[in-house]
Amino acid sequence: MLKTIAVRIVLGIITLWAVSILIFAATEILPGDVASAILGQGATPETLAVFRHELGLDRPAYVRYLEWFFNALHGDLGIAMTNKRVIVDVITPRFMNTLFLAGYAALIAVPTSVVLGIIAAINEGKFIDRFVNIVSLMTISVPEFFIAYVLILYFAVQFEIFPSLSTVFPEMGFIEKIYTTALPAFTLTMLVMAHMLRMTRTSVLSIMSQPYIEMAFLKGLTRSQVIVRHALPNAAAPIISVIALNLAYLIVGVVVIEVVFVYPGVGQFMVDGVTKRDLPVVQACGLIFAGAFVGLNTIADVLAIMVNPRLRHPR
Amino acid sequence: MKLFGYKPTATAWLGLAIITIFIVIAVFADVIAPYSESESVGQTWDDPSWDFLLGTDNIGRDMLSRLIYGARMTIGVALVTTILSFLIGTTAGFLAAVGGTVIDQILSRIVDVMLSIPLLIFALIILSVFGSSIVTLVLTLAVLDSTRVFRLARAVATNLVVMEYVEAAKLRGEGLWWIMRREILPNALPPMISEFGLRFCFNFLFVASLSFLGLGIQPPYADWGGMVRDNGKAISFGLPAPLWPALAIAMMTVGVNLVVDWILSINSRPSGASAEM
Amino acid sequence: MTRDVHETILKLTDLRVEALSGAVLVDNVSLELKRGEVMGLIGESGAGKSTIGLASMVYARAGCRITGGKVEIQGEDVRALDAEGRRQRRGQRIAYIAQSAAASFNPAHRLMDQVTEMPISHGLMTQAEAQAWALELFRALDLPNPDTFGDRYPHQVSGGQLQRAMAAMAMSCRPDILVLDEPTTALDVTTQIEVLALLKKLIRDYNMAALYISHDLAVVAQVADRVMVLRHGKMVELGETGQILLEPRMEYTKALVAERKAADKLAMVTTTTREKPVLEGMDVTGIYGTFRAVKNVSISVARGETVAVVGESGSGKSSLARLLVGLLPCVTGEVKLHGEMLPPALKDRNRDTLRKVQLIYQQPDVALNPRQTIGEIIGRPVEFYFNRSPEQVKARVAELLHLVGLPEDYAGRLSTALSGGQKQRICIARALAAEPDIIICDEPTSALDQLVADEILKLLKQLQDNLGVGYLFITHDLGIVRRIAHRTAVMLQGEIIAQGPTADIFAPPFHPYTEKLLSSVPEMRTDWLDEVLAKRA
Amino acid sequence: MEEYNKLKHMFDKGSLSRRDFMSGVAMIGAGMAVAPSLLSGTAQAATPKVGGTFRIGMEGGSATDSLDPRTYADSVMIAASLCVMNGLVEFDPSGKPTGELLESWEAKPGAKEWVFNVRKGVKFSNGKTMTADDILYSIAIHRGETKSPAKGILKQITEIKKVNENQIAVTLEAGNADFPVILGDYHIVVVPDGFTDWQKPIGTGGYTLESFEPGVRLVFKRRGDYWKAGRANFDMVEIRNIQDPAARTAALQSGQVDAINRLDPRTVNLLMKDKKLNVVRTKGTGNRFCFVSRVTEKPFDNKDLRLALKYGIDREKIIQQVYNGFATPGNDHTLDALNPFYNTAMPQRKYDPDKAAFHFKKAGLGDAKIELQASEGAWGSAVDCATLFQESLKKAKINLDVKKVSADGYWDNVWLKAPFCAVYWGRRLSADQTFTQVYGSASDWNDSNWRVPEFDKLIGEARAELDEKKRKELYFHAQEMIAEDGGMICFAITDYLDGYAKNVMGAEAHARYDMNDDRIAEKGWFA
Repeated sequence: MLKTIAVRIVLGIITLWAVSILIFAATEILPGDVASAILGQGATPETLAVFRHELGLDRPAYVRYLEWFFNALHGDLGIAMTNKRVIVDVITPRFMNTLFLAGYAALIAVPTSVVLGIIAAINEGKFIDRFVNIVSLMTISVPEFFIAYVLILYFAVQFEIFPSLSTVFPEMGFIEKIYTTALPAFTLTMLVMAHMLRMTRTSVLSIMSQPYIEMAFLKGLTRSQVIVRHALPNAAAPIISVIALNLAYLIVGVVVIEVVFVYPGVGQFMVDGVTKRDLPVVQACGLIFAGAFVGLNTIADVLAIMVNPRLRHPR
Repeated sequence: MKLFGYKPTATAWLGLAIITIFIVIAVFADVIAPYSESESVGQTWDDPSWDFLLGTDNIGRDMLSRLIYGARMTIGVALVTTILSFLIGTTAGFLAAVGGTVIDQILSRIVDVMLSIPLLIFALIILSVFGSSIVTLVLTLAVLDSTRVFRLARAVATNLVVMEYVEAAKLRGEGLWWIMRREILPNALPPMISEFGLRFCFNFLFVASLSFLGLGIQPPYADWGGMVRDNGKAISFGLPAPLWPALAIAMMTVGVNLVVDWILSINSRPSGASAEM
Repeated sequence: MTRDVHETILKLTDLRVEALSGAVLVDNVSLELKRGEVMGLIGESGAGKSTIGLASMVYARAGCRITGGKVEIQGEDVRALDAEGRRQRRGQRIAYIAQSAAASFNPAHRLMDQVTEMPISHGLMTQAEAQAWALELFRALDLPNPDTFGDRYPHQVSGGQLQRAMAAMAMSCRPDILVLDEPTTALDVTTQIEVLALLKKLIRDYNMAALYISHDLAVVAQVADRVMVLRHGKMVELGETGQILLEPRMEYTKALVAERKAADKLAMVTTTTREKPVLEGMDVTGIYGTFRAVKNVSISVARGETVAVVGESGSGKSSLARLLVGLLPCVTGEVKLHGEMLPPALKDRNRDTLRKVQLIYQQPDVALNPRQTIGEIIGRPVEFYFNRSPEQVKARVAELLHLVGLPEDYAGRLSTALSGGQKQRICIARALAAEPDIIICDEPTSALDQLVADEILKLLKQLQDNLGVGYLFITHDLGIVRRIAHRTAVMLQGEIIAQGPTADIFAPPFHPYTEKLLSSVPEMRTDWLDEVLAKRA
Repeated sequence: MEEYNKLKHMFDKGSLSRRDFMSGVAMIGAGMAVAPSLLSGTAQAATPKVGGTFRIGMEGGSATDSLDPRTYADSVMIAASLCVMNGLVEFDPSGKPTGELLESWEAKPGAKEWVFNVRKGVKFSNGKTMTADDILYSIAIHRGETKSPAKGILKQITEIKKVNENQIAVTLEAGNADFPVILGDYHIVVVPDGFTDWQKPIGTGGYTLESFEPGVRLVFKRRGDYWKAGRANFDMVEIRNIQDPAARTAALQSGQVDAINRLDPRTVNLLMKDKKLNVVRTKGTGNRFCFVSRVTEKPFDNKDLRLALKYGIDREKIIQQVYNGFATPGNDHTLDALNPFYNTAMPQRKYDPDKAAFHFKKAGLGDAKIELQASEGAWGSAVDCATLFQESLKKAKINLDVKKVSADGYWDNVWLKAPFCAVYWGRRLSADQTFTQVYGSASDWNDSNWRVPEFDKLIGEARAELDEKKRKELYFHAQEMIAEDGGMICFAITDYLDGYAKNVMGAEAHARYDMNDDRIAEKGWFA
């Protein structure tokens, strides 16, 4: 089993490396040039050249890639071209914020959707199953900002229960942060729940046709016992994988939520970087997102290997 | 009444009815719509009235008419994209499952890489390579979407390649393409159809969310996702404008999935769920 | 057999089970079981024997419904109880032992947890009590290292042990009635005999009643006091075991008995002069990872000849077949066709060599694409190898269907609509469509009912006589070997331990393993098991 | 999404100069004839009260912001810089330059040589007294080897030197009567001589910087010893970046901030109903929205087509539907009615489908499709405007194809390149600046590519002309030329719209910028 896990981790690292090349290449071909973007009106051929040299843009791409890559390995993501800040210093608190929000949402969404998925599976075909099914379908039918605006309208503007601005600051206490970010966390929860819920339900139900499930019924177990004790452990792998995918989405795909709730996460940082063509920023954000995605998927695969009794307990 | 030799359930009928109604609306939009798609006939976000049954939109166009015309664009684009994404994703997924470890690893890694690049950067790459047009829109959506389809197709096909009829075809000396097309595809259809339903609906919204790249539906044509987007702000003032297109999307989603659920129930053996009498 | 007269413990009256589609699966069957009594339920697949077994626990599989009749356990009408009441009876009063222990144990839990789950969740025992009782059962069932056996996961123990663990699980609540659904069918003959003996002892020791479901009369004969013969959900005959075996009254029973007895005799298949071998494997070795499945095996098949490869599961006989056709590349030795060496890997072989060696599988269900019509399935090799026009293909399909004894209009149907025997005929037709020299048959009859299997064997024989095709026949069933093989090879742990004309192999002096195999095949008499056990002891 | 539109302002060349457009790089002749109107401001108490934390939610900042004055591009950093630092010149509500750190000035005849008097007794937050050296340094960082956007407007300086601690002398390459206005450019703020630590700037402003998270917020604390009496009254000031208009509005409504900028005009009416809020409107000083065709490219080289398009746009309808009435119609040039040289004699061009059809027919293009490129990257509602334009052209039987293009890179890839696209221009305080930059043959930003020597000559004459009346005549004629022949359809000039909590005082309209010239933190107080 350890070997399988090791192979999976190595594959993850290779993927990340390939992604790093691609991100670097992609940012290289982005139309527009930071030099001319920053220099603007004052750009003359000479100043451009000076500036490019200052930024190292006059060296071959592969040299810059290698330098960037090895610096990134040491945790040095470079310096932002636009405001000359050390990217790691800027991005770390933002990434922590992103993780905080994603973790918050996941803590609500994952247990809720798994439990609801199981409840739907236990009551397959009954009213509650259909209800949960249709409601979850409807939540994925509306764009994220729509949910966000509705929550703001009712919970912030009309009833003033939660703040509409969810900006968190370092000096905030944990409880205050939880309170401040309640609305974006709820929004994200609603966004990812449907997928996980449906997957849980489907996976559990697909296990239900196995002979050992029939055996469990013949042992005189109740339906809930059968599902929780016998179906769920065997349905774990696909559920874990879909949870990982959604966690990755929570980390990577929340730019819109960040904008609407004015939450200082990495997404907004990257969008600003792209807008200004601040390549080191874009590359750093891209790398962090890709790292989060690959990392989560690798963890999911490793977990899936670990919950498989055949791999966990070899003969 | 039977359909494809099976009797639809009550919920399947509901789904079929919804889909049929929307398709009829899409086809006969010109006849049904009270106003034109693009003409501004009222004030911004008028309340529903006898003149404008669902009110007006952000620049005073009749919401109902936009919804009716929007059915055409939304369903059309989503359908084309989804079909394309399934062509790409399914082919690649099957190839990964059938073509051996090397091909599988290569394709799977490529998909992993594609999935791990943030959407914004990814979209920008496509944009800079292909430029911005409706073709690019469909292509972008299809490519992005196909990575998800790939995962499913590969998983399904991996279970099928071990079947002896596939082995028999290999023993006969059949080529990969034939095996994928004739042996795998027909048997992989049920889960793929189910996924098709979901992805079809996701693509409605996807069209709207890529709009900032100028990849959305071109004005003055209406699409539901874009309509939610354009009128989204009204919700902060408690105006119902964006609810209508959102509702249309939700209905279509639910309708398609009801039918998909039914198609699946035909094909799958019943789960142990109904085992206890 | 103990014939104590005790109270009636299980009584089924006019039991009726229907599929949701309306088909009648069990048609007014009644039976009565007394304590200490074992009743055998015999019949081919689709006879409704498993359905009766499950229905006696008031359980119907998905898609079925119990629509009529009474199920009484010690006089209590269980069907009249509510769902909770019925659930309470299951496991506690009446327990089930399934055919495939491997599939019926949950792979995610330790054996001990699964064995003790029932008494604990029914609130009959504390965990400690349940475990103590489980250990006792493990010992009683001769499981190795009973103290630690429960710590293992299902995939970590062998099939025979798993089947015994399943018996322990069924016994965990000390039920009054056991329903044994083909408990030894999935096992090798040599294992079957041990499990059979243990089950018999268990039923006797704990003085239970049992329904023993099997398709094999000889197996049932060893444990059952009475036998009920079923067909199409109806009872054909019910009688004492001895009477059924020796003087069956009904035609159907007679056919079953005759067919089973035929397997015991050696058919007089003899080779005339042996032709030059067509397919030869010389000193071949095949590996899966690090496991050497086939070790330095040499075997050859000529046209018109049937060579049987016999062995238990895991002996490497299927691997040998895969090796010869190229699905498993051989690491040593070579495979020759018509004296020419073949590339070891499948993808390097040319179309014509592929055509000359065809394969028939054990499970016709998964060997036929459920989404293709019969015409497409059979027609494809014709089209593929011989490049015929659609009309010619159509004609050839009709011809082939005729050859395997199926009506021509089957060409338009899907294989899912056919019975197991018909599907296997389609497989044969598909193999024949390639006009091969050799057909490798990998257990082609073991998934089929006896009478159907017999038909298939006859068909294969007849085709060989007419077309001169050679068979490499892989089987675990010695009866079949006796009946059709010109030559026989016995495999054990990847090696051929004995090879030669069938008559020589099945005549003394035996190789010790061959003798063990032979002696483990149940015979059609009630005292066979006791005799063999006595002899071995 | 709406939130993207401003983010996506890929102004490349223009991006850092966006405020330049609005401010007017050289505000020659900044005589504000019309006082900005106050829409719903209440009569405000005359004596400011000290105290409270003032929270402003603003659009116009990003995560890449810096306090280095050479990087300022948008509202947030302008407002932030004016909390910590002071400019050289301030403007009164009508837009006239008044003294700030340069207390007063004098020009020698010909306006080529200037002497500026430095304000005395002003202290930096580090205790140092501000002198002419500090001012020279603060100007010098925008000159020479620099990427400062102010570099261009300072090029006219041929010599700048210290006369004494409190006097500076400047020599220009040519006379410019409005040179003080140039020194009022928002990039030019004063720091101590030799200062470089832009993470923690030191200035003479009313507040000191407490914390700065780019794209998130800035926090300032009152110094207490501000040299401007009665200003900088809040204990703390917090500027928060809120890009999304709906989020901004919600934050104001739910009391999480006390002031916001750039209200969505469509929601203003609804906001005005809110008793807790106060909306400040500055009429007709905002952005000028245009569809610009390049007259050198087919088919726009045809003057009749250009006229057809100008008659075929329903300005009133767009203003009603898109801007909810909070805009004035444009007359196909970018000068607004507040400018003294605005051509009041030229009739406002109105929607006339018949005339449009007539000119279109005359253009002889058959039923050719005309493609207009628009994007949310141009401005938030550009696509909506284009759609309404398309609709109004239909009545004139002209087919317009609206192509929605990527917001990302719009100013790089579309503006100045596409034959017909959506563009907005900011306000120039002087007519000369407007005409030279937008329509002058020498301008890089002449986006209609309408380069007419006769027009250049006209503008040149006007610049040299000292007689107001004559000058007016020349400018009138220039406007007629542009409106008649030019490639630009300028259909609307918007209002600035700010939102305040009712208790915020000092929230007045200002001719230059919104948020009381981006100085609300300095000028306001809590009631």
